[in-house]
Amino acid sequence: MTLSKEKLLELYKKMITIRLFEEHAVELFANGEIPGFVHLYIGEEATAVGVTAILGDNDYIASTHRGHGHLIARGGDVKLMYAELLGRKTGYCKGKGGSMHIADMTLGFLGANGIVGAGPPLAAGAAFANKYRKDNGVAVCFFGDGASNRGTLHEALNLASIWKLPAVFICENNMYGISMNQEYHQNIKDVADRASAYGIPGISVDGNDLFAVFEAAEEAVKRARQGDGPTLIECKTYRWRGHFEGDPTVYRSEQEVETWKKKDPIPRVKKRLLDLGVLTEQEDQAVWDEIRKEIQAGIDFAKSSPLPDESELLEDVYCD
Amino acid sequence: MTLSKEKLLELYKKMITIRLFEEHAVELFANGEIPGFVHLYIGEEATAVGVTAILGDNDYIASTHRGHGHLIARGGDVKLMYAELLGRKTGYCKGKGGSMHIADMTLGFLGANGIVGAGPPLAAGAAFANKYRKDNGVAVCFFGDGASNRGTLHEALNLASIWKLPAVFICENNMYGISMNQEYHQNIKDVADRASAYGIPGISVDGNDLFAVFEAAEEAVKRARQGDGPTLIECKTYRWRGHFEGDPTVYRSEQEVETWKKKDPIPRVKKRLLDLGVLTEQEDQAVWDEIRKEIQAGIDFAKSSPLPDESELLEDVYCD
Amino acid sequence: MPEITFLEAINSALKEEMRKDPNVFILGEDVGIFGGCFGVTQGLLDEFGPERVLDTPITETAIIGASVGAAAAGLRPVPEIMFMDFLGVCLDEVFNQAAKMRYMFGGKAKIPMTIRTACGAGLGAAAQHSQSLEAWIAHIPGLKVVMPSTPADAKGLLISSIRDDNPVVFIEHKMMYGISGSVPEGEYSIPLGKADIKREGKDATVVATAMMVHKALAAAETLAEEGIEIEVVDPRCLQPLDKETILHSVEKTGRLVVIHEAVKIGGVGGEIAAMVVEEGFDYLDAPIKRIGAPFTPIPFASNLENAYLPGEEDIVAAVKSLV
Amino acid sequence: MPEITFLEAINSALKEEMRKDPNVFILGEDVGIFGGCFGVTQGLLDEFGPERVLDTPITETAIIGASVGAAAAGLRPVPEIMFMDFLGVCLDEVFNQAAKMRYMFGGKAKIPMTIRTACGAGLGAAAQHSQSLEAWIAHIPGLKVVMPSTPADAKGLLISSIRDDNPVVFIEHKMMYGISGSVPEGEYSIPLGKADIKREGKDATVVATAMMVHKALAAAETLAEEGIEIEVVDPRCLQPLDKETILHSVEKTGRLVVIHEAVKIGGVGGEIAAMVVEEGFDYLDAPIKRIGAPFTPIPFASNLENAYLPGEEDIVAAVKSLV
Ligand SMILES: Cc1ncc(C[n+]2csc(CCOP(=O)(O)OP(=O)(O)O)c2C)c(N)n1
Ligand SMILES: Cc1ncc(C[n+]2csc(CCOP(=O)(O)OP(=O)(O)O)c2C)c(N)n1
Ligand SMILES: [Mg+2]
Ligand SMILES: [Mg+2]
Repeated sequence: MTLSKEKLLELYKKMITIRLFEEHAVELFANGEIPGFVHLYIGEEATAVGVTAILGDNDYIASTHRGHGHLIARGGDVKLMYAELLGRKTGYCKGKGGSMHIADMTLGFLGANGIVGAGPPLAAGAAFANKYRKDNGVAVCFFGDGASNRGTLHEALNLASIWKLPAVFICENNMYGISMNQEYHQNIKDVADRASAYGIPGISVDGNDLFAVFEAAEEAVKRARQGDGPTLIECKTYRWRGHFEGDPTVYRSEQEVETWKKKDPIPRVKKRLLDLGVLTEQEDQAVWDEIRKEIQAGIDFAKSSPLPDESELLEDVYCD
Repeated sequence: MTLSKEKLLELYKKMITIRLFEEHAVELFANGEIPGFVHLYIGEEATAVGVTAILGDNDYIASTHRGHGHLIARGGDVKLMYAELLGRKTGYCKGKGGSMHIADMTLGFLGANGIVGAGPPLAAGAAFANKYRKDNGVAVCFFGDGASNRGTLHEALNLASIWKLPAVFICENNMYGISMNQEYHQNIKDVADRASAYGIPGISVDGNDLFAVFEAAEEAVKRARQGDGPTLIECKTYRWRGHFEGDPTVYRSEQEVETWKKKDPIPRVKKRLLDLGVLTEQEDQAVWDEIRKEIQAGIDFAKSSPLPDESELLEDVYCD
Repeated sequence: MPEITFLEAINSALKEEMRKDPNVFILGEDVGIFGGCFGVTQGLLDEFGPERVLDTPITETAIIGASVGAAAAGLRPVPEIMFMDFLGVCLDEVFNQAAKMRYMFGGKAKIPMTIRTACGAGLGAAAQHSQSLEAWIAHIPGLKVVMPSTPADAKGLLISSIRDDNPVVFIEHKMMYGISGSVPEGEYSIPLGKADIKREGKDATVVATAMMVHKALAAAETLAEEGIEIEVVDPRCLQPLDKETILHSVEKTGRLVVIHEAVKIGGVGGEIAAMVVEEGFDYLDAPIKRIGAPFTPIPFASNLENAYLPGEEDIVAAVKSLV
Repeated sequence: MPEITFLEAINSALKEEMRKDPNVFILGEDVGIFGGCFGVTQGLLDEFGPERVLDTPITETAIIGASVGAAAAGLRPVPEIMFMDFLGVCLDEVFNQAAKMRYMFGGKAKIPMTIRTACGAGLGAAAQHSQSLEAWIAHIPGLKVVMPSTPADAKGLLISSIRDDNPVVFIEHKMMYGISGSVPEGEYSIPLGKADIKREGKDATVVATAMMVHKALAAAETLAEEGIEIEVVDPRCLQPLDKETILHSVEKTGRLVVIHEAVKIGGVGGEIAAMVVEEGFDYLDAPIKRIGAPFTPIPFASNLENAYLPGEEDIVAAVKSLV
C-alpha cells in the first residue's frame, strides 16, 4: 500500500468528480441536451480511480462505451467532456464523437469505444508500442463482464501472453451486459478464472474498494513494467443507473440496486480519510462544494459553447 | 471401453483408408492433378477415427481445412472425395468446393472449412438444433491448436457452456499452426486447460492412441447426450506432411518428424488386434490390399469422371 | 386496413411465423425480457418461451455462426444483430459461411436464416451506431438483401425472408420504427425481388431505399407544386434487384435520380446507375444523379448529423437539375 | 532499369522502409521463418530480427486490432492478412476502429498503418481463398485502397502507403507475384491517388485494375490488329480515386469499359461508371460497359474457375460492341 495521504485525497476527489459529473449528465440527458446514447458510471468509481492511480506519462488506456469515469480518473477535463456530450465545437472531439468516442491522446487515452470488446486488441497494440520503444509504459484496458465473452478479448489476451506485453486487463464486472445477468452469459463465477487459459495471473477484487483495486493494479503494473507480461484483474462492481439513460431496467430488482447502493465506494474512502485524519467532515463539505463548482463550470462552458460549423463536416476524415 | 472386436477392426480399416487416401493424394498433387491447396492428415488418423467411432445418425461434425480424415472416419465415400479433389462433376461438391470444402449433409458432415476456427460456432448451432429437436444428437467440432486461439472458439465454447449444448470440441493439437509452434502461439502447454474458462471439463489425451481418444470421446458424448453440456478434448498428435503439399517445412527438424513417425497410430491398433486374436498378420495383409483396391477404384473413378460443365457455373448459388 | 407501426409490423411478422413454423426461433442480445434494444421483440419471450427466444451473450460471431450451423441442421434461425455497424465482428460467418455453403457444397446444403439488423443515422448515435452497409451485403453472391420502407412492406417481406431457404439480411432503418402505415388484414406476404412504385410520375424516376423513400415522397409533393411529377421506385430488395421495374420507369421518364442514406461512394446507387446505363442507355435524356451521404464517418453533433444526411432538398435539387 | 518480380518489388519496398524508419514493423501469420504464405516477406526476419518481424497466432482480429493500437501509439505497423477473404474476421478493426478513430476523435489521432493482403482467383483455391473485396474497403470513409498491377507501381505505392499517416489497405493479386517488370533504380515513390495510363489510345477507354490491367493490355494488342486503339487506364488507387485522369480519357475516346476481377454486381466498376455518367455524361458516345465476375461464389474446378474469371475476350467483345 504505497498511497500517500495526499494521493488518497486526490483519488477521493476524482471519485467525487466522476459521481457529480455523471449525476449532472443524468439531468442533461433528461432535458434532451445530450443526443444519442449515454452510459453512466455511477457506482463504479473506485475501479477507474483505483486503476489509473498507478499510471504515469507513457501509459495508455483503452476505454469502453461507459468511459467517462476512466477519463476523469486519468485527468480528463470535464469542460471538454461536457462540451463533447452536448455536441459542441469545443468538445474533446469537436462534437464529432459524443459520449461514446471521447478520446484524449495527450493523456494516452485511446478513446471510449462504441464496439463492445474492441478495446483489448487496441490495448495490446499500445502495450506493444511501449515494449517496442522500451519506454517503460504500460497499457490498461477496461472492459465489461459482457465484453469478456467476446473473441477480441481471447485473441488479445493470447497475444499479450505470448509477447509478454506490458498490459493490464481490467474487467469491470458490474453483473450485467445490458439485461443479461452474468449468471446467464457465462458459465463461471469469476471472470478472473479465464486468466489461466493464457498462463497469466488473474485476480478478482471488490471493485467498490478503492484500496483493493489499487493494490491489484499496482502489482499488475509492476509486473508489466518488469517485463513479466499481462495480468487480468476482475473488479466486481455495479452500475446504479440503467444500462443507458432511458433503460427501464426491467431485468433487475429495486432491492438488488438498493443492496449495492449500500456498498457505495465513495463513503468507504471518506471513512478512511477521516480515520487517517486527512479530512474532517467540514473539509469534506468543502471538497464536494468545490467539485460541484467545477462541474457547474464545465456545464456552463459546454452550454455556452458554439455548435460545430457545418463546414467542419468533412474535416478530420484523413490526415494530409 | 465398449469397443467390440468387430468395431475395432472396422476402425482399424478406417485408419488405413485415411492413410492410403492421403498417400495417394500426395502423388496426385505432385502430378499436378489437384488444383489449389491440399492439407493432409497422415499421422493423425487415430483422432478422427477415435472420435467418430462413437457417433450415430443424428450427430453432426464440423471439420477443418484438414478434413479428409474426418469424413472418411465418418463413413464418407472415397470415390466422391477423390472426384472432388480432382474437380470433377461427380465429386461431393460437383467440383465446386475442392479439398477445403467437402461436405456430406447426409452424414451430418457440415463441411471442411477454409476459414481457420470457423467450425466451433457452426457446431454450437448444430448442437443447438439437436437440443431444440430433442433428437438426442450431438455435434462434434474438430479444430487445430492454431485455431484454438481464435475468438470464434472462445465465443462458441462460452455459448455452448451456458446453453449446455450437446457439443464436443476436439482440438487436434499437432504442435503447429503452419510454421508456428504451439510454444510460440500460446502461453500454455495444454489447450485443454482452456476448458476451465467456461466451467466445462477439459481433457488432454494422446491423439495417436485410438483407445485413449475413443474413451475420452465416449465420455464426452455421453455427457452431451445426457444434457450435461460440452466438453473440450485435446488430442496431441502430429502431421507427418508439411502444412500443405508443397510446404518445405523449414520450421521443424527431420528428427522431430522421425520421432513422431515412431508414434504411428496405426501399428498400435494393429498390435491390439493381433493381441486380441481378431487379426493375423496374413489377414492384415489382406486388409491393406483390399483397401488399396478401394482407393485405386476411387482414383480411377475420379480420373474417368467428367469435368463439370461450364453451364453449371451459375447453379447452386441460391435455392429456388 | 389497420394502421400499425413499422416496429409492430416486424414484431407481428415474427410472431406469425413462429406460430406457424416450430422451426423458427429468434436469438440475439437482449431480445428476451428486454424486448430488443429498440423493442422489436417485445412479447415474444412471453408467448414462445426461452426455448425459442434466446438471449445471447455479446458475441455476434457466435450468434451468426450458430445460426448458420442451426440452419444447416434444418432449423430457421432469425438472429438479430443489434446495430448493422456490428456486422464487422461477424462478417465471416455471413459472407464466407452462410452465403457460400450451398455453392461450395455443390448445392447440397441450404441455409435458411434471416439476419435482422438496424441501420441508419438520426439518433445522434455517431460513427459506430448509424451506418448503412447494405452495399457490402449486396456484393456477395449467395445472400439476399431486404430493405423495406413501410410497415406493410416490412411485414410481408420479413415473412417471405423467413420462409426463404437462403440466407437473407433484413435491414430495418431505426428511425422508421415509429412510422405508421396500413397493413393488409390476414395472412399475406410480399415476394423478395419485386420493387414497388410508391408514387407514379412521368418526369423523372427517383429510386430510393428505406428512409429515403419517405424523403422522396416528400420531395414529390414539393415538386408537384411546381408541376414536376416524379415516380418514386422503392426496390425493397437490393438482392435480387428488380431491374425490370426500374428500367421500365426510366424508359417512361427518361431521367433518373438514385438516393440512399449510405455513403454515396461505393453505395448501391452506383450499381443501380451503372445497370441503367448498361441496359437502358437509350432511355436516358440526361445524366443520372446519385445522392448519398458524403465521404465521412457519421458525426455526433445533431447539426452535423443533419448536414450529413441526404434529404428532400437534395432530391428536389437533383430532379430540377435534370428536367 | 532492373527487372524484378511483383513479389520482389513488395519485398524491397518493405525492406527499404524498414531500413529508413525504425517505427515500421511487420506482423502477421508466418511472416517470419516461413517468409509469408506466398514468400513476400522472405529475408525480413534475418535482416530485422524478431522484434520487427513478428509471427502472430492465427488471430486476425488481434493482428489488426493491435496494429491500430500500435499506430495510435505512434508506430507504423504493416500487418499482413494472408488472404483478403479473411477480412471478414477482422473487419470491425479495419472499418470501425482504424478508419474512424481520427474523425471520431475530432482529428486528434492518426492511424498510420498499411494492411497488406492477397486477393484474386486463379490458383484453384476456391470460394474462401480467391476473392477480391476492394469494393467493401473503398466504401468506407477514412481508409485508402491501393491495388497495383506492376512491380514498379507496387514498390512505389507501397512505400507511399507506409509513409502515409492514414490506414491503407494494400491489395496484392496473388497471381501477379511472379510477373516481372522494370523498376526505377534508387529511391522513388508514387503518390497515392494518381492513375496511370498504361497504354494510350483514342477509340475507347478501358479502366482496369490489378490483373485486369494485363488482360486489358493483351486485349489492346488484339484490338490494335483490327485498327482499334484502346486507352488502358489503371487507377492504381481506388480511394482516393483519380477521377480526372479517367474523365480526361473518356473525354478523348467517348467510350468506356470498366473491368475488374471482383464480382461485377456491387463492385467498384459501378462506382466508376456512375461517376463518369454524373461528371462526364456529355463525353459519352455509347453506353458504358462493366465487366466483372459473375454473381456466384468462386468455383474450385479449374475449368469453372477459368469460365468464372473475366478476361481478354470479354474486353475485346465489350470494346467492339461500343465502337
Ligand atoms: C460488438 C457489440 N455488440 C453489442 C453492442 C451493444 N452494447 C453496447 S453496451 C452493451 C453491454 C456491454 O456489457 P458489458 O461489457 O458488461 O459492459 P457494461 O455496459 O455492463 O459496462 C451492449 C450489448 C455493442 N456496442 N457492440
Ligand atoms: C482465419 C484464417 N486465418 C488464416 C488462415 C490460413 N491458414 C490455413 S490453415 C492454417 C494453420 C491452421 O493451424 P491449426 O489450426 O493448428 O490446424 P492444422 O493446420 O495444424 O491442422 C492457417 C494459418 C485461414 N485459412 N483462416
Ligand atoms: Mg457489465
Ligand atoms: Mg496445428
